[in-house]
Amino acid sequence: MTTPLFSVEGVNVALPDPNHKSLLGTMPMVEILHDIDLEIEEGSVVGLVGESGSGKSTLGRTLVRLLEPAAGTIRFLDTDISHLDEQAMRPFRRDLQVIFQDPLSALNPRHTIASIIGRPLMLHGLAQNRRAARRLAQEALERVGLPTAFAARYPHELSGGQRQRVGIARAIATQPRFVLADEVVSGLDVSSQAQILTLLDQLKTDLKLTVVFISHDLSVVRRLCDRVVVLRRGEILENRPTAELFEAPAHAYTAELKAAIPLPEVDQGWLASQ
Amino acid sequence: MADIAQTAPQSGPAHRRRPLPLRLVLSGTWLLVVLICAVFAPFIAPHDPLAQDLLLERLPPFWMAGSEPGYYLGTDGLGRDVLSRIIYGARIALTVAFVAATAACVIGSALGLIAGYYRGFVDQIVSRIVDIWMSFPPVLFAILLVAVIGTGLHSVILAIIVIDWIRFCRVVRAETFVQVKLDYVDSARVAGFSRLTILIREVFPNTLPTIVALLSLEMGIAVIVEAILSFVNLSISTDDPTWGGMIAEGRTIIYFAWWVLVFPLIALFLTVLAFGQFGEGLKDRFDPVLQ
Amino acid sequence: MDALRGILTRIVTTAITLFGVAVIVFAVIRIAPGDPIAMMLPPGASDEDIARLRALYGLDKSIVEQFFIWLGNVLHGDFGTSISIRQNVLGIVLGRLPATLELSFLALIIASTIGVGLAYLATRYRETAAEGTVDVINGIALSVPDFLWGLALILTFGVAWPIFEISGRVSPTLDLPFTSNFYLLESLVRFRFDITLNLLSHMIMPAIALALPLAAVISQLLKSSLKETMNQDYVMLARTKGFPESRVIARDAMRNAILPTMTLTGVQLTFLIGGTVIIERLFSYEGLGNLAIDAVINRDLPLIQGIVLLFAVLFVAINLIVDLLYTLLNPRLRHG
Amino acid sequence: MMADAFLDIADLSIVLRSDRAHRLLRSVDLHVNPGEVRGLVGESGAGKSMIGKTIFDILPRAVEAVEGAVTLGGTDLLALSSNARRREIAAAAALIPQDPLTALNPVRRIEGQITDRLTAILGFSKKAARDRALTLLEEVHINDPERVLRSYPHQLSGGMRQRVLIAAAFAAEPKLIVADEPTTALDVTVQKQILRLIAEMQAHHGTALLFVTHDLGVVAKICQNVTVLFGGKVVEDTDVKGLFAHPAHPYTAALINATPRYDRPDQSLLPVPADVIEATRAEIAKADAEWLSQRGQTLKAAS
Repeated sequence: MTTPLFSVEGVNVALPDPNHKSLLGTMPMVEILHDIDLEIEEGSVVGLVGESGSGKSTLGRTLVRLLEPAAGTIRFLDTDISHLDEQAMRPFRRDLQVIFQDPLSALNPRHTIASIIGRPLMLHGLAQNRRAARRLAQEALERVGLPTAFAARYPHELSGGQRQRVGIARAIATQPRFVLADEVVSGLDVSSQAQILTLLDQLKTDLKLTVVFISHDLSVVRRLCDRVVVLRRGEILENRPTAELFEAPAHAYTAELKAAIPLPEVDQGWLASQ
Repeated sequence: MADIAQTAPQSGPAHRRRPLPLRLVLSGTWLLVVLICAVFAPFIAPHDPLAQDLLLERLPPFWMAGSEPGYYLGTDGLGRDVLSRIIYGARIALTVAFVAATAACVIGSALGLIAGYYRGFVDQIVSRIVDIWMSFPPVLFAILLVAVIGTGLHSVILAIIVIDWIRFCRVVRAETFVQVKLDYVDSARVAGFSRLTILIREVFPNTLPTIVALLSLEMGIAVIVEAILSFVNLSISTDDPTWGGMIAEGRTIIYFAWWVLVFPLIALFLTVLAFGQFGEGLKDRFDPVLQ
Repeated sequence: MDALRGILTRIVTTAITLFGVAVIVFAVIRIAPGDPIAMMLPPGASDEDIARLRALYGLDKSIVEQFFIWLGNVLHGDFGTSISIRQNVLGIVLGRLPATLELSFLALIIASTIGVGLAYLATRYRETAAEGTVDVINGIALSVPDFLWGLALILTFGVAWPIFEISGRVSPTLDLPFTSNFYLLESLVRFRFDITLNLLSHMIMPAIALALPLAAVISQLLKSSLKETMNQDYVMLARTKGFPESRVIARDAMRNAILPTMTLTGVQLTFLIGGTVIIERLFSYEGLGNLAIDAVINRDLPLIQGIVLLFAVLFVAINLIVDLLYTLLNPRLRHG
Repeated sequence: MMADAFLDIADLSIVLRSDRAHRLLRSVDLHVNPGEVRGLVGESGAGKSMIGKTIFDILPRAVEAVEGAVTLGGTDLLALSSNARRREIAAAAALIPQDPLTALNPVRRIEGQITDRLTAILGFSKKAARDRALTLLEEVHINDPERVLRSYPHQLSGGMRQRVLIAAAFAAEPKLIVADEPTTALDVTVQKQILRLIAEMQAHHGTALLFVTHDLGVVAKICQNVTVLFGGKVVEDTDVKGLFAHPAHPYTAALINATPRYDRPDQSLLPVPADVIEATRAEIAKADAEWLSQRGQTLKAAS
């Protein structure tokens, strides 16, 4: 048996409660995730699905250590990264990339696309100088279907779909082993959605990526993922191969989620059905 | 392959040139005039600003009856040329403006960035200091400080720095709070940059428009504080030509020689206004997203 | 529970702030060059006189001891005796406070009226020349401070067209039948409107000078807050209900927009009161600020301390009140 | 059929005031008959919300309707003065907005937000309006309507707030309800409940419903007829069965194929082919050119 890329054991995550602001000092903490166990095989695409408040984004952010777990361990291959500090995490950063939901907020408006994609490459020694970084950035842009001339542009000069592609280009430029895709298509139109998903599908095969794909939309997950993890109120309800989960949901909540999706076909009885 | 994404929403060239806004042009021009006056005062001023001539006291400006040729804006109660004193006064005004505002800006912005970014203990301390500072009326604070450390150009500058760094600190701290919540900061963390690098390279440039606007505004405020200190006789020596000092003198003889008050007041008014407008204009100009 | 914790932390920070203020005031005064005792004595006083006075003022003790002695006195309301006026500091200061409060209050009313009015106009007639005009007015009023407005007003309505009085609080020839120093208030209560008019004629220009920058701040904040609110769904929904635009702004947008404006106005109000220092000087208005400058010029340390501390307490109180008001007016906070 | 349409938008063109040759809506025709449920579908920028704003006369000042007619229950709206138009619209139509979290005024109690139109415009007494509000809240299955009326919005959950908004929309018994993406901000399970509720209320009151959405799945479940927009132009106007069985326009067909569906992972989420987009754009460009050549002179004269 091979070691999984990620193994998560008994992880709890608590965040400050934004609903109870005190005028200063510490905010009370609320537990967002309870006792999460999860293994992610190298090369797999795992969907994290749940409604708002399920903790799916929190789980994703904890995996890449944007958040620190309050309890439990997160192993990346053989290393326990649960409590590594900023400096100790740095060698792993190259391998753990994130594509954010809102690319306008995730791309610094003050930097050019070349700099946004290229500077992390210099940090991790993938490019020795600006010139090399720029060349690699252009390659990454080509890979995501954008013209290399975009390297000289600023984020606000692009459209929503293009910005999301830049977000993807930045994530794959460091040749990571793992990419977290956090609701990457939920802000996009149906037609851009399809393009971005097709691109992700192709990249994961070409680059042999392991992907965790966070979405509130079961239909989208179905297309892309090998496994689906269903979360509700900070707990994992199901974690099964995609086809199996869709054929026979083990948990009533999963069945309810599935039944609530309106398929694009006329069905008189759907509204009345539970 | 199909790609709607390839067509950019705006088809114009990547870097469109916007025409300079009117207020930037107007305020910039005036500030340039003041700067030239300050630098080349000895060549521009028609008279020695300190030369008293009691035979020529309270001469009216050139268009009024009783004016003397060469004394365009009249003379003050000691017969000193008003125009020359205004031109020399620009020197002190601008010196105070640049030195005091820049120093307050550097100290205040740095603390604001650090407090806003690192939060926690540092922020608590900075916030308390800000609270304490905010409990003093700034003008009284300035007057008190200068009275305590003694008058003179250095004291005035020092007093402004000690009091007004807080202005930058508050605004920059609040702006940093806003910026830190944006995903580009998390993106940089994912890339593996250190917190200091993220603060300097990612967050700081996004607070720059705010800082620059505030810096320009602060220069105007510094000019005013100097004028106020001169007005209450606490700035530079009373002989030295300062706008505030002229205004103080003009206030006492307002019914006999209004021009002694009016002309330095106009200079002060326009300069302060120009600094404010220049800053706002620059802010808009600096904003990459604003079109 | 949360509300209680909030109030507690607020009290603690307020205490810290006030203590800090006390330390700074004490420190600034003690680093003043020159011996304060020397300034109190007539020339040619003997060394023994000096030593006696030192002991009397506690100046022979260590600086920390001096601070706590001083702080203890202050907390008991003992601010010492003014050197220049030779009276109890607290009495002098409290006697002057009403003049400054009335001026500030008048300025606040003017500022709020102008500020809210301009913001309303700019919103009602947005994207027209009216909005542009309001922006220009705001821009000018924001960058020019009260001191300059005061001078400009003196020149226009005091000298060129002498409509208003340019100096003092009330004409010295008037006979004042008042028992308190709240002249404006008392003249209203006693129906002495002749005195009210005379007071206003003295106060109106300094009040406007103080009000203009604040009016611009209120107008600008409220305008941008209204702009945001006007794009909210509930405002759009109110429009679809058939209400005229003026009612939509007044009933649906204004209340929401005023809340965030109010929190920021608290700080700005302290700036306004701080501005009275120089404006009172400019208009020879017999308030606290004018007194403060006299005290500094006369090196009257006890009086300076008293005035600065009073201002600080006033400012801290204003911020506290604004916070409380905000909580009271915001249903989200009121109902936890 | 068109003669008795309750909402009749004919040949509506909307332009930017700053560039009157630039059309945001391109000669749009849209009809909603009494009691009909019509879907209005398009991607962002297609002009769906612009149509909704035109109906309620809340267009932003930067744009202007230059030609066409909007008739509501036989009244030509564009012929009325601004205040009369708003009153007319308010009596005949109501809006269910997109985001329940932002569509209720946070500083006002729920009661006023349901009844204000009744008391202020339709002359209800306070008591009558309150009774009506209570009935409506019961209709939308709210258990303790009394408490809800007294509440502030933040005291209610998202699904609850959307119910309140639906109740408020039906308050004045309008003949037409425009639902502007009313479920986009909701979780799927809540979305289904709300869709069911809207359908129920629509059937009960016999109201015409214009359902604006980007989601073809929702259209399939709730609408009878559908209008598809692309770039401010109507590309398809058909009944919902026909839409999915044999879409007339290639863009519509491509849109259906791009819509995700879990039951056919390999035949859904297909990118819209570039030639379809190109062809549709060319169509629009051609229509624009014709329109400009006919109206170019008048436009210039007007600006």
